[in-house]
Amino acid sequence: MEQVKHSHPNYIGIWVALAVLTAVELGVAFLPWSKTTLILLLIGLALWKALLVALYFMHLRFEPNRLRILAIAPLPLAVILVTAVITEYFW
Amino acid sequence: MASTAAVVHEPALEHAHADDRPFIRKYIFSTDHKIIGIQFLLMSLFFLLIGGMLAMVIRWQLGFPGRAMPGGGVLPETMAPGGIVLPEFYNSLVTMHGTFMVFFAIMPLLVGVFGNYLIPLKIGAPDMAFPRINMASFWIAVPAGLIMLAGFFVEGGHAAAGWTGYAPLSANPELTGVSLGQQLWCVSLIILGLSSIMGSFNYITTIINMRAPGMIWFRLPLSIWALFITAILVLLAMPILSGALIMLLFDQTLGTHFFLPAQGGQPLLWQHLFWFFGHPEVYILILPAMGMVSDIIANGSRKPIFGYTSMVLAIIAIGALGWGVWGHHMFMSGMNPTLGTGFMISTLLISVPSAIKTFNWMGTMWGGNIRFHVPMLHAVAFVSMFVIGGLSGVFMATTPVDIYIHDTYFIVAHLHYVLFGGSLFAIFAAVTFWYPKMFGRLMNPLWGKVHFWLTFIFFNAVFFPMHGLGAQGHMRRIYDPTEYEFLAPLQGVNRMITISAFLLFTAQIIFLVNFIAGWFKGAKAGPNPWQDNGLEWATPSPPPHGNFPVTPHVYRGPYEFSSPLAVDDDYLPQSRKLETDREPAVLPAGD
Amino acid sequence: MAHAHALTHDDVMRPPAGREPGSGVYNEKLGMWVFLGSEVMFFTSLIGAYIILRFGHPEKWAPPGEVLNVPVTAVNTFLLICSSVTMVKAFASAQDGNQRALRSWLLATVLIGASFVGVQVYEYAELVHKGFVPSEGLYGSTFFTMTGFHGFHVTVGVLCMMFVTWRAFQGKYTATDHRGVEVIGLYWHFVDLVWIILFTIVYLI
Amino acid sequence: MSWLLPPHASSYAADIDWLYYLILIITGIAFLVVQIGLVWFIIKYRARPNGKALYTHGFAKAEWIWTSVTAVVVVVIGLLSAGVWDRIKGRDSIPPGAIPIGIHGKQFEWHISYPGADGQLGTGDDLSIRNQLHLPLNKPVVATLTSEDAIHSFFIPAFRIKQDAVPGMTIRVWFQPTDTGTFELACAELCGLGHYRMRAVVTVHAEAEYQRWLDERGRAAAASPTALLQR
Ligand code: HEA
Ligand code: HEA
Ligand code: CUA
Ligand SMILES: [Cu+2]
Repeated sequence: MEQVKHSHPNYIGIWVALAVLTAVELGVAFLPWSKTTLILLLIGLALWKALLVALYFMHLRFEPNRLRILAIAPLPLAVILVTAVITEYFW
Repeated sequence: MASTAAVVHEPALEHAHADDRPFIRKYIFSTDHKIIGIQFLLMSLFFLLIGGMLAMVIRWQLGFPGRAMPGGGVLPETMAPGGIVLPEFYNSLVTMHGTFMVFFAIMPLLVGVFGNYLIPLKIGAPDMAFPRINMASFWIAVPAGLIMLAGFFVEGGHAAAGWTGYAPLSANPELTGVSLGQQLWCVSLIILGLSSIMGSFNYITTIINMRAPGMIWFRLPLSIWALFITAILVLLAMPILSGALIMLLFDQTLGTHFFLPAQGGQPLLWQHLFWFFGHPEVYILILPAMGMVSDIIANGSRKPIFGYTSMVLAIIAIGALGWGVWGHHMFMSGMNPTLGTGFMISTLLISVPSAIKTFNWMGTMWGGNIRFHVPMLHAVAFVSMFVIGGLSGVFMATTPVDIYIHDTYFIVAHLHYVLFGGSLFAIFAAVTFWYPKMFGRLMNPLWGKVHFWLTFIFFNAVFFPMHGLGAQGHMRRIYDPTEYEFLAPLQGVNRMITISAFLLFTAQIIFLVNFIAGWFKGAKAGPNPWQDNGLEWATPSPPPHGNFPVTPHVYRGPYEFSSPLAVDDDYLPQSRKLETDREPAVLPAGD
Repeated sequence: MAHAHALTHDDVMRPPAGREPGSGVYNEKLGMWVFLGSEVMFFTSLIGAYIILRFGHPEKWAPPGEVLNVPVTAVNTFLLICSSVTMVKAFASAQDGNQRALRSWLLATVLIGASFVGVQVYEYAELVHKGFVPSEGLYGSTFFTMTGFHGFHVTVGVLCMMFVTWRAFQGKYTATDHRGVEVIGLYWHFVDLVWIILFTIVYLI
Repeated sequence: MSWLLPPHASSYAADIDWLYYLILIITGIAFLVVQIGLVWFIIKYRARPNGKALYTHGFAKAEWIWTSVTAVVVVVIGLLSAGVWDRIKGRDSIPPGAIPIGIHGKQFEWHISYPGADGQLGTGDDLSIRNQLHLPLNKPVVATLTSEDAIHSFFIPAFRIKQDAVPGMTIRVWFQPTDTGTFELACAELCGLGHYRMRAVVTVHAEAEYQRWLDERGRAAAASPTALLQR
């Protein structure tokens, strides 16, 4: 297993960032802007948070590349499925 | 001590056999991958038999519509009063025939049995990475099967919306009169999905992390490559089905509206989800077959596999492309036609890796010194039959032609050529090939050949004419073809098919008897009856608990038949060290 | 070179005496990551169905905050984020071999996780009381299915976490071997990650 | 049973049949190559006493040949098909001026509506008949497919046309009969216990005769509006 002495990432900092981003989301969601803008903004914020969790809490940042590739491998499939079916509404 | 010779010395074997666990931990709730593999084998052969019996009832009705089935009188009034099959029972029959064959026979046979049995043995590991999860995966599959069987005996009969369970037929009980049966169908498949997922992440971890020293990726047997890619497909496809089934189950029980149009739900969404799972699923049902056939053909031809690297790449390509073609089942569904064109092209492209596989198998046989043992017969038949099924796939992939042949017997012919001619022939090959490893005894080769030839002949007699029926426009899933004038002239063919199907089924009894008799009476096999190179043959038959008395080291690829380096044999096991071989670098135990 | 000896059952459960370098991480961790791939696809089917259905009939969804209780859920979201940080703290303590800290952080995680489930049950009860049920059109169907299966995952996580905590109290995790803590942590953060997505697309959009 | 396709009776059926036979020839060649090859190898390379197999791991050149030939062949098949598909089902494929007909699937029958004097569907003067599809010769027809309950599939083998009717969706599909006579309309998608008998008769008339039939039926319907649906 790993060696004993570790320097840990700043977990509390990530926690604060997540909390702040959540607050921002709550603020944004009720702004009187166009629906599309809101959706794009909110999804952007959500992905940012998700990325923080994956990189630091799940320590993907510190893993070998092989594992990182494995972790994101299913995502293209999810995108393929949803985009293909959505085109249904554009014909 | 330092001996890494292929055949281990007898005293060590005696020791390795000493296994102190009580019977129930050894044979029932066993964590040994070999026992679990055999448990899966018995379970799925049972379901294969059930699926075959359902097929016989289907065939009776199609060959002799409206006539009382001999012996059908034992069936309850709600299914076949006086032995005459009812239309609603016919729909359940077709549904359950497809369901049992796909999910409870072929898939567990390929993935459950050979995934379990072969992976640790062939990569030189003592067991799976997670033996307990492995055990759970079998003991979860059993209740799934029992729930599926129970559906026949509930009020309203069993699921009757086809194995594809198209909504809204499956979602709204009023349309079929089946409510509980359809729910049990969902529940059973959700549970089975969990079992398959548990199995597959176990396989993936095992193959990545537990290979013996020297077993680098490009020395893996093709069967292991195929099982690896298959496990990835199972891992990523099964949960899509589970999610879809959960939504379907909620539509049936909680009154949700996912697939019911009245409140804006979308019937086509079910089809998209089902086939996004379903097409990878059919490759789940063929890739392991291809892998094992590759091993067997190389063995039978006594030649290295032709183009190993491109065989591996073809497996990967089939697995990858398989995610982008699901829409070819939906050309007539009202899906966006432009999308249809895209799916047509991607589907056609899958012919390319399939061609690589086909011609490389032929290339392997070319120039060989072919031994026609029973596994080899089945393996060659696999190539021949799979190609017929694959080529008929090209007709259906072509959108304009599919307009006409979609949902006709042309499809039925295709799917049986790939699933029976392909997967099942490969399973017969694999069972007969690894049977001596599993049970330490050989199946009778003479009866094996009789079984092979009868199966081969009657299989073609049953399913080849179905292409013709399809070309005449004969729809599938119809209870009584004589309702239509344009089908009436085809009734003679239907009857001929039915009679051949009965003979086909009868021929399978030979296999059943041979299988059981071999267990008790078969000739002792010895560790390596086929003179093969794989690691599993370097340990006794059946292998002891822990598989290898000494962790084997691997010095070469799995197909070094007729190598000039092997002086007096025409094979060179992966673990036999020659003077010129260097020791592989060993990772220390523990990490 | 390995010594030929009789294997007992326990030997079999141990990694082989030597092997090819694989993924570079130990089995349990690799297995969990692979399993999470499967979970991604499971949530893809539910969330994908939601996106597709909503695209088809956007008018069937109420604006944010009208039916669903956003303030309560926001608090709940915060709870889950907190539980993620306590979890990762537990992992860090395990790495440092600090048993006391490990136990307290794990306990905290269990408690916060359980309260998340509690709040969700309260939320459901209130919604049902208001007449918002799964059979309530596409909105109800997708809402309850997605959040329900997320809640189910949290519940399973809490149960497993209790088991890990129990083992931590027995002192089973050392600075050199704390696989259980790391593996359950991965699962836990994943469930948190899914909630981050769900919270946004279900409650705020 | 004939191995050829049955006679066809619609404008684009010939294109479909042509593609079918083209693929039959191409796959037929592939089929023969593989099967003859297998049989030949089985005989030629069967185990001989003291025989020795050739020790080779393959030839890249041979592999390139069969890979690229297959790739080219399937791409050509795809390109040829894409055009035909677009003409039959493409989004702009419906010929202008096609006669509209409403086809409503219902467990287990087809409700077929014809436009009244105004030539439009859904205007109140429509004529609805159960399980009888009457069509004029050589006129493009556009069918609007809907369904009441389960998914049904509108299939006229002689016209080589098939299209699912999905509840909640309205799907349009066109065809043009090129032969007079009667044909059968089948349901090709499992839709419940009566799926196998969800059959209708298609009658193609010469144009004048079609008008006469329509008028006659229209008058009868005006006299007794429900009689026709109940047959
Ligand atoms: C093991 C299972 C398996 C396999 C491997 C395949 C393989 C293929 N399948 Fe099949 N398929 C099924 C199982 C399988 N299928 C099932 C069960 C159904 C029905 C589901 C249902 O509705 O109930 C189905 C249905 C199905 C459809 C839907 C038909 C419809 O409902 O209208 C289509 C359409 O494109 C299709 C296409 C293909 C193609 C192109 C391949 C390709 O992968 C085949 C590729 C192989 C070859 C092409 C042969 C080898 C190549 C050569 C010898 C080179 C020369 C070739 C050329 C020049 C072309 N299949
Ligand atoms: C692998 C899959 C598989 C297999 C092997 C079979 C085997 C057979 N199938 Fe199957 N079939 C399907 C998969 C399969 N089928 C699917 C997916 C469908 C579509 C369902 C749907 O439309 O929803 C279908 C549909 C289908 C139809 C169309 C029904 C319709 O549309 O109305 C017909 C009709 O003839 C048919 C016939 C047969 C016959 C005669 C056999 C025979 O080959 C059966 C022969 C008997 C056996 C293979 C059993 C042998 C038993 C053993 C070897 C056990 C030995 C036991 C021990 C040693 C313990 N099948
Ligand atoms: Cu309507 Cu089948
Ligand atoms: Cu497919």
